[in-house]
Amino acid sequence: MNVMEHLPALIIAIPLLAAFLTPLVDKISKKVRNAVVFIALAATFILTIFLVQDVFENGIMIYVMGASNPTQTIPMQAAVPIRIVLEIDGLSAFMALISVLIALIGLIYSFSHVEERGGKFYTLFLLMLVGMLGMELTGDLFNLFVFLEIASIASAALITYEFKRGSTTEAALKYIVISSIAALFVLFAIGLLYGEYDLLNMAAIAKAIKITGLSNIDMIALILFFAAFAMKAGAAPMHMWMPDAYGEAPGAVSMVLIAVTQASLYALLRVCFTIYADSLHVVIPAAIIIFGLISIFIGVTMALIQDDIKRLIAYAAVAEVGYILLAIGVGLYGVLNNEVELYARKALQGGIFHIFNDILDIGLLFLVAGGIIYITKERNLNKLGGLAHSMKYTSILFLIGLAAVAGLPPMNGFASKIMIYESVYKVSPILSIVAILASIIMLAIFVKIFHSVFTGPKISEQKDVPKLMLASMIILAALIIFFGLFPDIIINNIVNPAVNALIENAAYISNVMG
Amino acid sequence: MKKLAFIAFVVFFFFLFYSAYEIRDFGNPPSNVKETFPDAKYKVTMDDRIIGKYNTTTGEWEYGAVEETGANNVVTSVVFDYRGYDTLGEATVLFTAIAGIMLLFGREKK
Amino acid sequence: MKNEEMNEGKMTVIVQTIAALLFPLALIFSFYVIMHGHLTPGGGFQGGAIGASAVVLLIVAYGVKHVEEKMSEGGFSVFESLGGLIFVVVAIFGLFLATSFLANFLVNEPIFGKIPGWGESPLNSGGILPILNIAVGMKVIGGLSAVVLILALISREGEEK
Amino acid sequence: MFEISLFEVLIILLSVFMIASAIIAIWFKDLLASVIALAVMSLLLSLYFYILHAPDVAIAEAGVGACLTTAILIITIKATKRMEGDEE
Repeated sequence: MNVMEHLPALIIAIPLLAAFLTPLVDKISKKVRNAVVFIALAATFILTIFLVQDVFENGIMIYVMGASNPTQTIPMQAAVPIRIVLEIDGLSAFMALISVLIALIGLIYSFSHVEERGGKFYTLFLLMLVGMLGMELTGDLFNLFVFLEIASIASAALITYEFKRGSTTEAALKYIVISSIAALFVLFAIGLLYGEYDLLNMAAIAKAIKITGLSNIDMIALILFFAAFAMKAGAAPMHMWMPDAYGEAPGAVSMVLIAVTQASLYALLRVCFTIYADSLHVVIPAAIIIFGLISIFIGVTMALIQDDIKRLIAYAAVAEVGYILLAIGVGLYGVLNNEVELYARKALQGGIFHIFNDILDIGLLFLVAGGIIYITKERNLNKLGGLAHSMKYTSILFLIGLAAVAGLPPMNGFASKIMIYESVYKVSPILSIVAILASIIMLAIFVKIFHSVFTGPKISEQKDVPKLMLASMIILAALIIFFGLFPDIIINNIVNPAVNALIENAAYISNVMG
Repeated sequence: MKKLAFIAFVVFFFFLFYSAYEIRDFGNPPSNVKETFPDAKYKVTMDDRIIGKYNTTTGEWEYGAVEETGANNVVTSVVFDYRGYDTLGEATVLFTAIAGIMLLFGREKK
Repeated sequence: MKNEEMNEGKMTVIVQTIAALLFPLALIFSFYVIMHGHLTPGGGFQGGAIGASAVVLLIVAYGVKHVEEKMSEGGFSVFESLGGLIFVVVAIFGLFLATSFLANFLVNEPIFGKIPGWGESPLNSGGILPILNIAVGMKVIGGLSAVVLILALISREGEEK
Repeated sequence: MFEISLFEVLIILLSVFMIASAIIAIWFKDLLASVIALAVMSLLLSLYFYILHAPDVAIAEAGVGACLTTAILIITIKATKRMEGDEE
């Protein structure tokens, strides 16, 4: 038996097994439980690295669940795939790598302070990872829906972790209502496509749409998919759950929630670029660009007036999602107009790279904010001050995250934002100017936070954050600086395969349909 | 806000009715497999392949759920074998929801 | 006397007697639906729901405290986790013993692997399907009972305050 | 010229009753009555599934929709207020 062949199944099975095991082990000993969770996640991380390497070297990987030959997608005497097919191309591998990496860092952070009700916390944490990975690795629409549900419910439950503050429950309720509506839309759209083509496999549906042309039902399904996934990805008019959910969750959970949001973004990309592809109307990229602009605008302006530290960062996250959507919208517009080499490739590179940078930068800020709240038990910016005296490392790390989010040169934020500005300028200079202006306002906001939280006279004697917390933040900061100093390595080795997967959807289809 | 909700409701209702009108008749197999996949080797759809054929001369099932999974109830063979991974996912959805409720309401044993 | 009993969430003697009679019947029916999942309509989820409704019947008739003394929500939760573990472990066995994750590795093997012909329906057919059915059944019985029990407990605590 | 089979009559009747009980569930201010109406709808829905030759779904709907959901909702109502909008 060749383990490499079974990697996709193992990557999902191992955290799932650990999630079922955790409630049992929790009854025996807390230390054993933590060890089980950590070993499972570390094993998943290592396997994911092997998978990513394999996919980037040898192209798309196929795994058929339960078949006698896991690489044969279409069984005997049939015209279409019957079983569930996992299909991992460059984009899936890229997203899976992000998810597992962020979950591992979030787990190290959580070990430092999550004790009370820890068994359930780690179970849900693992299930959240399972949901994300399942969404990203699958090649089957209904399977995508199932794992979307797992990720949504697990995140909603984790948001309520500090339920003694009543506002967490409200945030979780908002999140679960939005998720349920989105899931309902997705299910309805899948039902329509299944009714139309008798197919659930994404590659097969893509081929069917390509051959028979876009019918009205396909259009309705597209609108529903688009609305649902844009809502879950936090595009601006439907962003109202984001500040609540990000703001009220514990620090590590906020960070992993970004990865969950981006799994929905991945689903949006998959639907737009792979399933509908050439039959898309130009309205869709235009809508994505407009959503992106509104997100940037709302995120930045609302962040100006917040005085809760985590809500402020959450609005910054809305703006970052706007940058990603802007770049991807421009890229999709270019791909539809056959102007790939002119600017679309660059825009997509910037957008995809920014997915990674967004999660690292905002994630670092969330972790630092979580640390501050853990130490001082205070969320209000006006009541915090002078923390640089006692929390030296934390303030340096916050400065790094701040510079990265604002897009200052040595950090990774700059590397991806400059690509976005450059490519967006070719479509319309106004878009580029708006994006740059927003970035400048963001810098002003974060300088304000740094000033009010870290500088000034010492208010009270505080310890620095626990060591494990610090370690997880340092890993993130190191990644940020590395990505900023050597962006070419990352773009050539990790981002480009994902961009190629987006642009060339024929390979995705032919790997399943032959 | 109420007007907006009403408009959203009307649009969604229109989607529901229009798609119910447009979609193929209930219970009919899709007739367009040949047009959809002109280059496919066999013209057998998902449903036909799962239900399979009973060969009266040899007394055995050919290429169907019963031959492949050994279960008489084809629905179960779809739910647990062909789409067993989805069932695992659904069971996990239930598990997740219950873990969430335990996190919210569960009391630590003293 | 009677009012006190009502306050504890208990029903009258008639209801209690009927519930005591119906509870084992409902459990047996649930077990039947789970075991015959691969032969007749039904399966793990449906049987599990019936089993959980049997537990709900007990909670309604005898009150939460009585049921909690017999089996706490932690016990149900362990039951549920065990069901999940069996499912995943069987699926991984498919990977190591046969060809792929969730592969039906017991078909054509001696114990469960019989393939039924036209019109016959032996219980020991279906490969891993009966095992998966039992796993899902355990999961659903445990999970749904735990939810109802925990909500009922919370609701009672609210009333006592 | 206008022939309707018994099957169609049954389906139309079931649909009418289901819609009626769904509207009742929204209409009532008494939450307990709403929940009961919802349970009736679930039961009719499970009958509908049975008529459409989906006994598996029918059993699941009867067990979960008509029994467990109702129980959970009634328990929740017991923990809160029974009437909609009646706060102190």
